[in-house]
Amino acid sequence: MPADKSEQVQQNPEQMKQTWPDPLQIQLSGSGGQGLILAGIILADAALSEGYNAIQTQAYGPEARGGASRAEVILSSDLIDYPHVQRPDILLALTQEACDKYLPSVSKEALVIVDSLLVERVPETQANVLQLPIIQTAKQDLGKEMVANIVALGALNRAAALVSPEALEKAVLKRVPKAYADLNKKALEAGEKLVRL
Amino acid sequence: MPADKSEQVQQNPEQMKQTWPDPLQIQLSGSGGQGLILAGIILADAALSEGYNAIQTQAYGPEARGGASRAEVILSSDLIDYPHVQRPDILLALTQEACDKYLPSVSKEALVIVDSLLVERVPETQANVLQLPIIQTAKQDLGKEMVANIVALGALNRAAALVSPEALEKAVLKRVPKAYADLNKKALEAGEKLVRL
Amino acid sequence: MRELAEVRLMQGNEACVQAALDAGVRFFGGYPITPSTEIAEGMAEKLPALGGKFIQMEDEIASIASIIGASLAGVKSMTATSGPGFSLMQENLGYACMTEVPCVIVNVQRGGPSTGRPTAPAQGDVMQARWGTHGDHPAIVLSPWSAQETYTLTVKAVNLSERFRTPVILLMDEVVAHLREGVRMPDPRQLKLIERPRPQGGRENYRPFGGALDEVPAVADFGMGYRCNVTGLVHDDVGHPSGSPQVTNDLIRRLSGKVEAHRDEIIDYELTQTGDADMVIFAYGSTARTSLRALKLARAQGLKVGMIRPTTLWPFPEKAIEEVAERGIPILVPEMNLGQLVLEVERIAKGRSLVQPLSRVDGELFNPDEILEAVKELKPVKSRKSSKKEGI
Amino acid sequence: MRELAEVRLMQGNEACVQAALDAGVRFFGGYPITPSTEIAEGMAEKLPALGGKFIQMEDEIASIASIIGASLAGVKSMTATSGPGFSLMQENLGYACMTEVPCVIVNVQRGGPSTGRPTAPAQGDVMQARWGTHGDHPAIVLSPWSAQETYTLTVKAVNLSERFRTPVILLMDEVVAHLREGVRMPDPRQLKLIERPRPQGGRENYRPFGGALDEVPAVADFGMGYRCNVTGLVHDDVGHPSGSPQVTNDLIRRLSGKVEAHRDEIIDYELTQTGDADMVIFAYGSTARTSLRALKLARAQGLKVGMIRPTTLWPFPEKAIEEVAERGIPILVPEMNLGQLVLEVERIAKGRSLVQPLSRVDGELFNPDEILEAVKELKPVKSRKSSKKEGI
Amino acid sequence: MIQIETNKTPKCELEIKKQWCKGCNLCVAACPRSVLALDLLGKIKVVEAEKCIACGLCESTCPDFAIRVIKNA
Amino acid sequence: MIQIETNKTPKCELEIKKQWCKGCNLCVAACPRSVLALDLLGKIKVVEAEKCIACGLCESTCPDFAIRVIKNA
Amino acid sequence: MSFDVMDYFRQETLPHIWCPGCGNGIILRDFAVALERLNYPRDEVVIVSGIGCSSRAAGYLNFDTVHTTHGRALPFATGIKLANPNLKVFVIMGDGDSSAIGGNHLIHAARRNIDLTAIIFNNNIYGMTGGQFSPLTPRDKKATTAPYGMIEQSFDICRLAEGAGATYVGRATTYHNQLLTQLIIDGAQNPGFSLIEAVTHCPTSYGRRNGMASPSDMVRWQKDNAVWIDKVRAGKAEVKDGQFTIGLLHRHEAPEFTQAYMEVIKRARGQE
Amino acid sequence: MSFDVMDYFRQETLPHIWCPGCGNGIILRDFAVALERLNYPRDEVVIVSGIGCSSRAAGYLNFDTVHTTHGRALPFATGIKLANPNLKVFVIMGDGDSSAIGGNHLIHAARRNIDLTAIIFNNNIYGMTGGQFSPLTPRDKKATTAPYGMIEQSFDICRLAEGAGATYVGRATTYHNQLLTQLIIDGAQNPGFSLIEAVTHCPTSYGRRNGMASPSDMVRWQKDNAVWIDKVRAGKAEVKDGQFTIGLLHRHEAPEFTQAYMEVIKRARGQE
Ligand SMILES: Cc1ncc(C[n+]2csc(CCOP(=O)(O)OP(=O)(O)O)c2C)c(N)n1
Ligand SMILES: Cc1ncc(C[n+]2csc(CCOP(=O)(O)OP(=O)(O)O)c2C)c(N)n1
Ligand code: SF4
Ligand code: SF4
Ligand code: SF4
Ligand code: SF4
Ligand code: SF4
Ligand code: SF4
Ligand SMILES: [Mg+2]
Ligand SMILES: [Mg+2]
Repeated sequence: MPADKSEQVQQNPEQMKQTWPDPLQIQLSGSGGQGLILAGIILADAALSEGYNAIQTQAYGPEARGGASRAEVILSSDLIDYPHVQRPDILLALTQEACDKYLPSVSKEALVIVDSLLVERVPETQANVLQLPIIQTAKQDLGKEMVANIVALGALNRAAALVSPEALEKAVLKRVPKAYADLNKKALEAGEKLVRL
Repeated sequence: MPADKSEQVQQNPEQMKQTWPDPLQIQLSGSGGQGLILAGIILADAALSEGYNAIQTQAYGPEARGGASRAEVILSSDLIDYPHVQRPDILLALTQEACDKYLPSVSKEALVIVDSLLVERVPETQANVLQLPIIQTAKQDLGKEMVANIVALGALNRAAALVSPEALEKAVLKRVPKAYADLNKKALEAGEKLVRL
Repeated sequence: MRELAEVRLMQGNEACVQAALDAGVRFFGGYPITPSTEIAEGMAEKLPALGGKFIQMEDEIASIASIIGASLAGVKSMTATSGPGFSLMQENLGYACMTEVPCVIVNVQRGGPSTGRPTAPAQGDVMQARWGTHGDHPAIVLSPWSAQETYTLTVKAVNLSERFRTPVILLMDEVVAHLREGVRMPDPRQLKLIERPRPQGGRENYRPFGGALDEVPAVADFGMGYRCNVTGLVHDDVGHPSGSPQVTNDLIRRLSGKVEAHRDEIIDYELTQTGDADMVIFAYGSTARTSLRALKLARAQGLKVGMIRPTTLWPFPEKAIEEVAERGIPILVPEMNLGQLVLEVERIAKGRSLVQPLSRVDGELFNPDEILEAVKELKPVKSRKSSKKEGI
Repeated sequence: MRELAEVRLMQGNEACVQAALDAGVRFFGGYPITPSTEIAEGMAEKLPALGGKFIQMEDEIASIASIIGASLAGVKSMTATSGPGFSLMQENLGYACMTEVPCVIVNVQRGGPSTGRPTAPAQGDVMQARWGTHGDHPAIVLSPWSAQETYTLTVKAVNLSERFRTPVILLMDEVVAHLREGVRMPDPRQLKLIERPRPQGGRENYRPFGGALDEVPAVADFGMGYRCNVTGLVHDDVGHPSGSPQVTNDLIRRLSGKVEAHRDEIIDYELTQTGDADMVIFAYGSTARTSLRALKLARAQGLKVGMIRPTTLWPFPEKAIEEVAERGIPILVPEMNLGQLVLEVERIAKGRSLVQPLSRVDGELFNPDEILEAVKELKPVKSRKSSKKEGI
Repeated sequence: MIQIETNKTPKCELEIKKQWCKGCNLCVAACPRSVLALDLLGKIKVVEAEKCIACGLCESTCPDFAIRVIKNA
Repeated sequence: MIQIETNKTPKCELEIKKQWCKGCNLCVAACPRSVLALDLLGKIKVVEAEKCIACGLCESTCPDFAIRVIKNA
Repeated sequence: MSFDVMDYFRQETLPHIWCPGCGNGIILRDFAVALERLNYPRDEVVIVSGIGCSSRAAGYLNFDTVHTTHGRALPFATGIKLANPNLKVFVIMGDGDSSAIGGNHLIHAARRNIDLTAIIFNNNIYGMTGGQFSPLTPRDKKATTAPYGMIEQSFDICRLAEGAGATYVGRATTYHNQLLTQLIIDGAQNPGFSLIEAVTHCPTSYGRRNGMASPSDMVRWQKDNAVWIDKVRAGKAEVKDGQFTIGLLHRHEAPEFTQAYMEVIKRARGQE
Repeated sequence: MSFDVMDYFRQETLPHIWCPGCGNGIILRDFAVALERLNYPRDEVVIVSGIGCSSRAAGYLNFDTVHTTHGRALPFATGIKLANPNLKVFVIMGDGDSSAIGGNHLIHAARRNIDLTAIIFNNNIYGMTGGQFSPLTPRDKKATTAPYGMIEQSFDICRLAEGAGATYVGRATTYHNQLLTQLIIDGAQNPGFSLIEAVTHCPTSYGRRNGMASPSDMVRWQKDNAVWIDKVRAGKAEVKDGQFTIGLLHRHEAPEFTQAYMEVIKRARGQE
């Protein structure tokens, strides 16, 4: 019985954005409880729905319990072999600790988004850094710090032009409780608005 | 740390009786409860004390629980390699079943001792068969069927001239409860007397 | 009803659950352990709606016992665990081999030995999966490299267990278990599913443990009226305990023989650019993903590197090695262990080609560069002959 | 006080008991199982008079746990079991490897898999003894062929476990365990006994899990005041759990490294007439007894047969094979299993000489004639070179 | 084939399978009327059939299914 | 090194190890006098030291050993 | 004509492997009588056993039978019963099997109150392996692994099962075999976990070493030391040191596990 | 100045790995306080644990400590204690650790009445693996492996231990921590097997899923549902559905195992 060799999904291999390397390496970092894993899953899901291959990984175990949290997403128009991010092309950092830890490893042309409240000092870098009031927007404009992850996603997707806003919204709604659908839609929009291209 | 290679004991390798093949294969057979394993152990022990190498084996397990019982003893002046009896040079059979089962496999010049009460028919054989009233002696002369094994040992040792009567007696006394020492001594003697050479 | 050929973002563990359900598994008995727990959790959630049964047992010994029991009652059954639990299952795993009870055991490997590093990837249980229980026994062990393949191989594991009436081990690693990626879900109605051979005739001729040395005898479910005896003791063709040397010999040889005789049905591996290769990487599980990257990097540098990626670890894919060894091509065997399957590669290569182990035991994935470096250092043993067969 | 160099008629199991006591074992935790039970029974009878402790635990898992605990308290400890129990012990066996706790596990093999044939001889647990627990781990496995050697190797097992701070497995077979033969008992005062390395300095510099990759660090007994932490998780040199890749790598490599680096201290084998041999039998345990008979028969017929008899099965005595394989001499490997250690012989022979397995799995000993026949059918692979070294 | 020996008593038939009897003596001890005894080879035999009251104790106490008490209709 | 912050109250010193505080709020809920509160980053802080009665509940309820109540001699 | 117990056996497997005078055969017969009276469709009866002399009982019975691993009969039985709740599942275990290596499975099966009927052949010893003590060997008795006498407390397995949640618990002996038959019948009919302790005698590995030379001595000991629980409850008898009670010891009602699982299925299907 | 609990910890291992608000830290402190009051020579104290969040406690304590395998802490401890009866051996286990995979060892340690002091951190859930139900999860509660609610009966681990032979059994909570400290002290001084159940709270894997949003909610639940056994016995309180008793629940005298073994040694040496 030969195993089915059809590997990862390649629905639309031409669609990869020309501006980004392929595979595209994305790292979402911050602290536990900020919902970064979920953000990673949503992003991967949205990309999948647009015909990319996508892979999402994260740290597990006691290490994952303490302060730091990290989700990785890789997008590609081709089969994704090595599953880890080696050199992020896009980095989201929602805490100072995360920023300090991961910024040094980003690629030269990387897009880096940091929270303007929690990341007070951005280390010297050649990358393209956006400082956005993500937490504040979540807390003050939306009244729930909980949705900072979705705000961040909205901003990130707008800035990096990864997937269509519709696909992202669909992916968000698939993964959040129905009762919070509206809140999350708003969070996504608020995030998009933070980025003025 | 090299393992100690000194293998089985070879205290007196010249002493093997000339009349018997070396290694000498002995099979004690009958039914469970007749104490044949103990007889085998005693014989091996006695031989050991006289400088032979000796090995005793038996059947284990559920098979060993039912009717049949079998003990094997091999004596040699040399190292005993293969531990099982292939072709008995000496066979003791205390039941008809045992006699039927094992007689066909004895060597041509074998000495075969059967109980004259329980073994009614001795199959055709080239071997040298002694029919002795072992059970009867134990029961009637000694009052304990239990000591039939020791009676048999006495007879067998006398007939085959394996070890000195003293060595055998010492070995018997080492393995039977003190309270029965006298009874067993008598049994040994009674067994010896059964054999008129 | 799910859409045909739907694509879902899934963890390897989730893919395993869905595949098991699609393959007809309707009983899961398990005990939580990282990094396999999501499989139990998925089963607890999804089985009941299908009329299936989930039970969390008091430990792993009871878990495997429960699935063997359920399988005796005719239900396709599975458990999932990781190293410590897999070690505990060894006695009853041997029982399932001996009594020819189909079932699937998933072992999501983590860093060992002992409690080790519960959330770190490793491939340290490969030899245990072959030899962990006492006595001679058959072993079928499959190992996926992606979520998609976890789906495929889970279905295959269920099928092979039914086909050969023997436990099948799905040996995953933590990376494959936990990453999320797109899985194309086949239409379950089009999946080729296998059912264990069941008896046709009457009770009189029923020989649930009989047959030639390569045969898989038919077996009745408990309750079907065949009144079968099942025992882990050596038993004759109807299942009664036996101390006969002949019966013993025939049984022990048939248990392994029924699998060995059908190696070709079981063994599968993928060849990548081995046709023109000067050196070959032999890798499985998530290590093969890194190796594929290394292969691409090497090819980009003009190095003719190929890859053999077995999805069946046991029975060992000897032919795949034979072909390469015959050509004298050096083989790099990267493993997240101190060198386990490489021993078998060496055995088959018989000195005809260099076999180079590469070990990583620090709880991290290999990275592509270190495999690339290792490939570059390979030296062929003899002059190579060119291949007749062509890889991908 | 017993007589010097006294000779006693003893079962292998009895010799094991006496040797363990002579080697300083003062704790035995066990659970009865055929054909090892006499060891537990002997210990129950004899330990108390020596101030030692015997405990019958609720199962084999608890048995091995109890001896690891006792060893942590500084007492030389042992358990004994057979296949089913040995399978159950696998998890905690790995724990003892990981935590570097000296202890001896006796496995008297019986017919497997599963309950199998409890009183039939077999050699089916040889690979399990190497690979039975999950994750990479060291293994020292000794296998005697006689009651006398059971004595010697039991002492050696206790010594090696102390020397290397690792569990040592004494792998017996039912024949050796149950036969009775003469055992020459050495003067216990003249036995060379080894004690585990214990720390000399103060608590500050105490590194019970530290050292170079080939090093056996010193360990304090519980109660000595060193306040040690012991864990089956990956841990740093003082015993604290660690998720560091470096710490992980160093620990896992050192656990195996400390044994591998001292192979020569551990490995032992006996050569019989290999010097002029045209063919060689590689055999261990009671199979080697039959093989020796076959060798004698062959020599009597003018056939130049030699024998390699390893008493250390793991680490595998590679050199013994190397030497023969180099000369292209065919090797017959009779085993009471479907062919286990022969795989390792094949691996080392690297195709330089024919390696011929011979299996017996019917619960009976080989008989000398069948080995003789098999020897006669061996065909050398290449022209042989003559040997420089001389066997017995 | 297993041989069955039938012993008529006033109230029943005692069916005995000697081959299965292991001579444990339990039935002998259990029988309230001393109907049973062991023979020289240690197998069960009926010695005083006429005393039997068909109480069935021998049957229910025999661990080897060697006795069956079939009461007269 | 772990930093210890000492807060004097009328009846005791409250020693606080902010680095160990995980912001669980248990001490805040346990304190009968509302002496304690969480700061913006979710770490414990002393807000009304003068109210403290040195009952020790905060110390014994803190799962992270982040508070120690040293009563005045 | 009395019914023939042979109907229930696989006659080709007889005579059984047990020693002369071993009580296991008596329990086996009583069990067969209970099955006759229960009158279940024969193809719906499954008998599961562990490992030990007692556990060989399963193989002699002409039903779907499974002789599992030492101590593990209950989890196997749990899988069978949960997979197909129609089956009537009986579990045969020895005292060592059920209370030493299998103790955990016993308390968990009792806790789940799964509808299994467990029959413990309690001969106070490990028979199969030749006479080592079990957790049910009384204090001070001799065993091959207790040559100086048993120093551990022993379990009262009935009380243990009750404490763990079993809904039907009874005890009888090979002497009181009508009671035994009745308890098996009632236990089988209890919808939940039932445990019946059958006190039996092992002349080979226990009796001889503990002053009871013959099987009849051992049966007499049972007769003399078993005290009917009804009498104790009525204040008409007391349990002296070394004695034990027989009869229906405990019964209560509680949700049965496989039935409770049916509720889970309904909930999962949104039918509740 | 109050004594510094830090004296008892390996400070280099802190902060511990437990989640914010996890009750384990509270028990750990109470245990340290008990040790301070017991005032044993520190080098004679050994702490043994199994596997789980709770079992990580051993590693933080500055004694000879051993973090064993899941469920097996008691047999390891048994070996340590029997090998060297001078040592004071404490055993830390989770509810799953001690009652699921380790249930057998628990009842056997209790049966032997070996002088160990077991402290069960009962958070009613498998914390370490993320919230699967344990045998101590109450009926109808939610867990990741009981998404439709727990359908099995749960153990009362104190009653189980008592039934198996434990000579000292008590229960307290992380709210009632002075009681907890006292029970540990008394349990340690009991010459035999002592079990102390410490009811604790796991906000991460249990509370959130079962309607208790914060650690303080959980502590409040303990306060509201723990009923002092003394009051119950005095008829001054009753235990409502879902409530549980705290205090010293059971105590009796019986021979201790390692002491009994000393008698075996004497007998073997012919000194008796
Ligand atoms: C895992 C395992 N351990 C040990 C054994 C050996 N063994 C077989 S039966 C038995 C004990 C039997 O005692 P019990 O359960 O009381 O049954 P009995 O023979 O007395 O009826 C043991 C220890 C085994 N088969 N498997
Ligand atoms: C043999 C084995 N099975 C399973 C596991 C996984 N495991 C680790 S901790 C744990 C349960 C922990 O629950 P509990 O004992 O209640 O402790 P808690 O974490 O709640 O304190 C499990 C199942 C393991 N480590 N080993
Ligand atoms: S039926 Fe009763 S009286 Fe008749 S033989 Fe049997 S026991 Fe004796
Ligand atoms: S009870 Fe049965 S086996 Fe025993 S003596 Fe009577 S007939 Fe024979
Ligand atoms: S000691 Fe008491 S009053 Fe003071 S802060 Fe702590 S809890 Fe509040
Ligand atoms: S109880 Fe401790 S950890 Fe929790 S908030 Fe207060 S100080 Fe911080
Ligand atoms: S050993 Fe005991 S229990 Fe086993 S068959 Fe013999 S008498 Fe019966
Ligand atoms: S999971 Fe629960 S028990 Fe474990 S540390 Fe977190 S709160 Fe505590
Ligand atoms: Mg028993
Ligand atoms: Mg818990």
